[in-house]
Amino acid sequence: MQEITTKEGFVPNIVAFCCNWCSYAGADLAGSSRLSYPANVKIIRVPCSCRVNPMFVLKAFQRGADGVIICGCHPGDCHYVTGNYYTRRRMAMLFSFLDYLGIERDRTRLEWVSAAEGAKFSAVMNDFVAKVTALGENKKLSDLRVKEGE
Amino acid sequence: MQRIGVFICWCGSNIAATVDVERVADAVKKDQGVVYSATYQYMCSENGQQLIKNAIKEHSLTGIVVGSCSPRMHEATFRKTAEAAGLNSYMVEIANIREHCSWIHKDREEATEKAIILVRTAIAKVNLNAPLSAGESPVIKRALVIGGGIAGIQAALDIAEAGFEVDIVEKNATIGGRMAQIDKTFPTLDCSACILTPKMVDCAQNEKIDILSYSEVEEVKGFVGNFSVKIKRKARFVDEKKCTGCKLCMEKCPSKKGLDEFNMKLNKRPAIYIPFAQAIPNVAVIDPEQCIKLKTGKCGLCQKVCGAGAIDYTQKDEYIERGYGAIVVATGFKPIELNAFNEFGYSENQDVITSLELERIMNAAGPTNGVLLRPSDGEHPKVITFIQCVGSRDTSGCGKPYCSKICCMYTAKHAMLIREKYPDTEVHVFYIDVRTPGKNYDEFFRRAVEQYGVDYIKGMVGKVYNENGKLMVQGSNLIDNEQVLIESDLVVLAAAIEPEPSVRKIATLLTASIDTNNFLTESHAKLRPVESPTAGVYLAGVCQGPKDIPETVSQASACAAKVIGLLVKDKLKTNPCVASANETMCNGCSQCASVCPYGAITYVEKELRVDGKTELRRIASVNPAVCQGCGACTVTCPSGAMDLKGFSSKQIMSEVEEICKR
Amino acid sequence: MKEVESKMLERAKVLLESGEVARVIGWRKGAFCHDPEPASFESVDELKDFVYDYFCGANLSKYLIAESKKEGKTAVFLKPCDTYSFNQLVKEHRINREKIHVIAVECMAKLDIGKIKAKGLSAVTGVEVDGEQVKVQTLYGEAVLSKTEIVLAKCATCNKTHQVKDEEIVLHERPVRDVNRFAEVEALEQMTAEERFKFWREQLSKCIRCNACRNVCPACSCIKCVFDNPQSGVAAKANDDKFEEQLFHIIRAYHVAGRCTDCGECSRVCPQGIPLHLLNRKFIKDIDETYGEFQAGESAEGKTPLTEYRESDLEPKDVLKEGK
Amino acid sequence: MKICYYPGCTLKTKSQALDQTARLAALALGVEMEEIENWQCCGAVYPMARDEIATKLSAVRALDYAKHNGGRLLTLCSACHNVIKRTNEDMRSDGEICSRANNYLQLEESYRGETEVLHYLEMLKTVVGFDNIAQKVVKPLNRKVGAYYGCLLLRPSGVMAFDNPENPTIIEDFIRALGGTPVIYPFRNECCGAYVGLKNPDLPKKQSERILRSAKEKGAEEVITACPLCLYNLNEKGSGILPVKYFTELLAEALGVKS
Amino acid sequence: MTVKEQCENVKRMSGTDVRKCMKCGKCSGRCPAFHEMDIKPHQFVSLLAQGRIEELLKSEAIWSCLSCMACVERCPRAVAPAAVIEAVRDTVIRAQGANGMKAEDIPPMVDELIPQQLLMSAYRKYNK
Repeated sequence: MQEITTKEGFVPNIVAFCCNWCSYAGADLAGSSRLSYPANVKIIRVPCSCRVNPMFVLKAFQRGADGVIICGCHPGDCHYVTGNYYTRRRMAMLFSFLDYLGIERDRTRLEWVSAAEGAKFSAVMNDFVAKVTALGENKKLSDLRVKEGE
Repeated sequence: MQRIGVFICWCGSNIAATVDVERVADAVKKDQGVVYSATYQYMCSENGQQLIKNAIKEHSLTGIVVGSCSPRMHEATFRKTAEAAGLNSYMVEIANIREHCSWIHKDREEATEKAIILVRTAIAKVNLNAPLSAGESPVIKRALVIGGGIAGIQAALDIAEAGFEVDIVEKNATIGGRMAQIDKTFPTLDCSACILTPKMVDCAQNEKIDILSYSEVEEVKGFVGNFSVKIKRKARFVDEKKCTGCKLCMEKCPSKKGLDEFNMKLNKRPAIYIPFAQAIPNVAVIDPEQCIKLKTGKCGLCQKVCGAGAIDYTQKDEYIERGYGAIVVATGFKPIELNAFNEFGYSENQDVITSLELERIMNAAGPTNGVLLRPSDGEHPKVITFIQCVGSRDTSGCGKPYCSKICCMYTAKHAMLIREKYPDTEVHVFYIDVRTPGKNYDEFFRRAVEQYGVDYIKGMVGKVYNENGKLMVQGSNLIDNEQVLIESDLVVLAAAIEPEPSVRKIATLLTASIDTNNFLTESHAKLRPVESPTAGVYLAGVCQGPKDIPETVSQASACAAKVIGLLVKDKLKTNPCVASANETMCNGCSQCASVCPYGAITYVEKELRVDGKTELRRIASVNPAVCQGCGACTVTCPSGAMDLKGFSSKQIMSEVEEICKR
Repeated sequence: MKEVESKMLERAKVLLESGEVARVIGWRKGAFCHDPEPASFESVDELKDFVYDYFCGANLSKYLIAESKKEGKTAVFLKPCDTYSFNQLVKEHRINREKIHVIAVECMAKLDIGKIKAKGLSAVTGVEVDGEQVKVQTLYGEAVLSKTEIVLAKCATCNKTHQVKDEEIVLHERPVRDVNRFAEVEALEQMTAEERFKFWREQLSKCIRCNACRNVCPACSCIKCVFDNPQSGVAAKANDDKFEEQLFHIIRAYHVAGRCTDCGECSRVCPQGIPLHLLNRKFIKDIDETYGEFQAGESAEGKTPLTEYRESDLEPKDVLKEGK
Repeated sequence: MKICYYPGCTLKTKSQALDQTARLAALALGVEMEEIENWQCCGAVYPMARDEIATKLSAVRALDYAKHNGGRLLTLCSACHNVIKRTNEDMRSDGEICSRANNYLQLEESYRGETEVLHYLEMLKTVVGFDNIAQKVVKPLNRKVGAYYGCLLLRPSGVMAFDNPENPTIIEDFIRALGGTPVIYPFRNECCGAYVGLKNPDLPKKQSERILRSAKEKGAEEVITACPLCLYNLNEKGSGILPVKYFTELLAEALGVKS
Repeated sequence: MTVKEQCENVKRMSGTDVRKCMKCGKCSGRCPAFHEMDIKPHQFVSLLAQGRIEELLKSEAIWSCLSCMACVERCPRAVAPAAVIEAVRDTVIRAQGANGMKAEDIPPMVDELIPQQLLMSAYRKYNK
């Protein structure tokens, strides 16, 4: 596991959406291979990465998640043939938009993790947690309407 | 209000050693809807399941959460348990506290805290679960086998044996596949044709089996139990029913420039031909690229000599559509192209050949009638060098990263057969490793060395070049730490094998997963090795991964067993976790249909009563038997009318909220 | 403009009198010279209040969702920009094209009363436009303003042309503007993340959640909006501090991404003056740059950028450009 | 048409024949080779060690000059081509080398491998076209010529992308265009022994003889190369088995521009 | 520098991952300078992987490698033995006074036809 530099002991809360066929299985493989990653990553199982509505991502941030990562099958390997291609476009546009609003880009991530890539799953999560930890707590999305000073 | 039971599994020490299971069970006791919580050593055991069943009955549970291993492991188990206790199986949610928790975290406190959150997340979801019932769909009691090699033949025979009808779709003019091209088989050295052709004949004679040769799958619609497949029957310009296989046309055909594909293009064949003597169906086919009549309109000799009147130059491709309950993919393999391996001089030197070409040269029905003669000058080669792993285990980008698995054994076979038939021939084999797992395999290889004196050289060849009419093979001998130069007459390359390229199209049509090497992916590498992740699609032979004949036949029979198990059912339960549109919210905008990979969404005009008024509206309608439940439509839907059962937006939102609660 | 207006009125009369159409959708005089409002005229008599002038900025296409459900045919006057929304709605099966008679009308850019007032003028009684010059009459006298400075934001960068027409009333050719409609978006992109956040926090904090943007938006035409639907998980009606409220504009922008025609109505109607079009234009710009130029509403057929894909599409990490 | 040209040291001294015939022939074909300003020796060998930066800078300077002067850099000597092309690839794909090199050079605008490095033969093939050359031939070669590629043009093929590294065809096509008959022989892409001759004179001798023997056995009357070092080794160490020339000499000859 | 550090340094300089080697020997099967080498190309990869850098630093083969890239071109595992050899040679010549060739050695070897390129190459390859 990577060393994580914490900001005054800050531990981020990470929501990971994993598709049932590849990435969830990849996470299982990380488990059965005992490849550790931080406990603050919590996985929500979805049938396909294309089930992930941008509203879920926004909801997570609003409720205090510090980072949201979506994992799906590699392009071309989607169990539902095309699902991850849609995910790729949707998330590309969403992430760029959030960046435009001033939300740190390292809080969002899309990764392709196959069922065989337990090691990659673990590496990706370690890296993601490290990056989000470095950013500190997510405050922006939950107080976008609050005026400065209030 | 749900009445939820929570069951935390210890999984022996797998979970309990890292997660304080009692604390988890205790922590969620007062959560919304929870009326019962317990732990047990092995929840999946008979006793564990009994504990769940009893609790469901005693506490009138309406939903359960099992904190255990991955749902990919035991979700089905616990669903059955719930069902047995009278609870709808979709009222079960699994919190994965093993693979996603106890196995990856060392700190007990941290792991326990996480386990509590994971269990709470599942509780939050189950609070919103609704009983789902699987629909039923009928099963068409007919199977399709794509590919007529040994894998397809074996699967078809086994399925037909059980009394079901089977169609074999074969893209070539005859069934038989690669095995028909092989001379002898390892490790027994029996004649390949002698064991294969009787099976081919069985197929032809079995009234349950319909061989659609010279045909290709064009379109696949439907789903498990209910596939509708469009098959292209390519024009062979010979009436299959009339042709008697007399071969008179072959003798008279004036165009003899076509390359004989069956003999690996080592010799020529006429434009009208039967691929080989034992072809099934034993019917001629015209190669439109070579046929003078089809190209210029002149000739027509074959039609004149055909006593049966079978020749029909006007034949066009035809399409048939048939329904199937199950599909077996057995599309096989081909050796890779060797363009990227010019260091072995394959393209410049006629006497550098592939193993499959040698197979034809060694075969009595081959271009040299089974006499080992080299292609360039028809002389007996006195020194033969084999090079193994040509393009296999290659991660440089030129070849394939995997081991082709069969080359070590067939090279040993070739070396042995040559030494047996021509004892004055010197045989060298360059190898990186000799891999011979399998019954009697290593013994076979050792026989080549010990009994037949084949010279095995540990090392790889760096260059093959022609000098003064000899093939100079320059390579390493790693055992002696030398660079050796072997003056050879014939060089045989064990070219890597790759899935037959048409498999990509088939995979797309079937929506079956394919890996980066174009091998079809099995549903589970260990426990479901013959099933594709797409329900109703099964995999046999090399299309799924490199394998030899015995393994292929085993897999084909396993496929057949799976197919039979499916076809004996009259109805299938369908996945109830499908999309459905809320009629009052649907705009009818068609965006959902545009992302559905299955064409499951259609639109209907429907009269709706909203706010006391009747309105005619255009509304999305999902066919639950066709929908596979990916959810692409749910995100595309701007109004949120489209939702996915079992993974509803509200359920996922509640999971998000629970995780974020900290 | 008067000339155009009288021709429009003439056609409306003929269409109604002949019974060719059951109603005409256009603009009706308001209480002041600068607040004409969309209206449906069902008789020649009602046409007495018909108006078409420099304040008729409203996009009429969204009204056609309801109108095309009614008995008989509906005639509508559409400015160039309105026709894109019209097409998009036809594509989404919200408007029954066969029941609409589209009269394409010229538009030489519309004026923003807010900008005129911001110039210190009040009690405006009329305007006269002469090329680049606008004479503004007020109760207190007359002033001359530069047209560029007082046109609606959506008109300042508009080069749209009629995409649909059954007939047209176009008397003057509109000059092509050499402007970059993404200039404001680019300026924001050039800022640091913190500056952008500050900008948007200030802007979005002004929102009073009046729903005007949603109600006017032709792409936002759901029968039931997710914000009104408790099942969606984001519902909220009132102005509150919950997520549902705060992310209203983000979700709205995402929902119309790939479908927004850049008609600019959202910014036009916002009583708080939030530059909402800059949200939508960011999506348009990203889509153009990442997946190729796409103008929603140019065609009434085909997929939108977010309902199609290419195998070679960029990964999200490669779409995010190096900012500051 | 003008193209920036990097001649390299050897072509300015011992191998003037290569340089001059190339310029003459190019002019006849409508290409003006414009020597870049203040070029420095490329170093003759590509330094493979990833921490070698200083030795790559002269190549980067030349590349950067070409970037601002037409975007293409023409090379003739195989060694220069190899060094410059591989360095260019480093600048394009190796972030670390790129940023370190740019730190040294302090250019107005960072150089990131934008220039296209074009060998004279590639120029003949893609810019002029072998068909056009064939039309301009006044004195067809009418003899059997063996192309000697050596290593520098072809390898590593992933970066050089010059031709099929084991079965190249470009010089054969070139010979055909000049009215000669190309002779394919297996040692045309084997190393001549290179600079090792200074340490171990036997190796270039062994290699050169082997190469020329191979060419002769397959019927070549003459061997051509693009590399001054190869030419030297083959001619001086190859025991005179076959005459060896620069490919540009044959080009000039066939075009009738030989001085 | 410790042996381990030296190994890591050579690995880093070479930019090649020696663990990818599957020990097929194709590099040595192809090498034109094989017979001139005391340590063969495949052994460079193998010894480096084992951490036996001292043997490599003493090898004479580093002066015989032609950098002709034949081994690199044909490696089925995308390992670059030539880059390992060069990294070892660089390590040797960067050490004080360990140049492979002294200025005074050169003149006697030079004949009048010798191209600059040869001298330059040899200078670069053998000297700091």
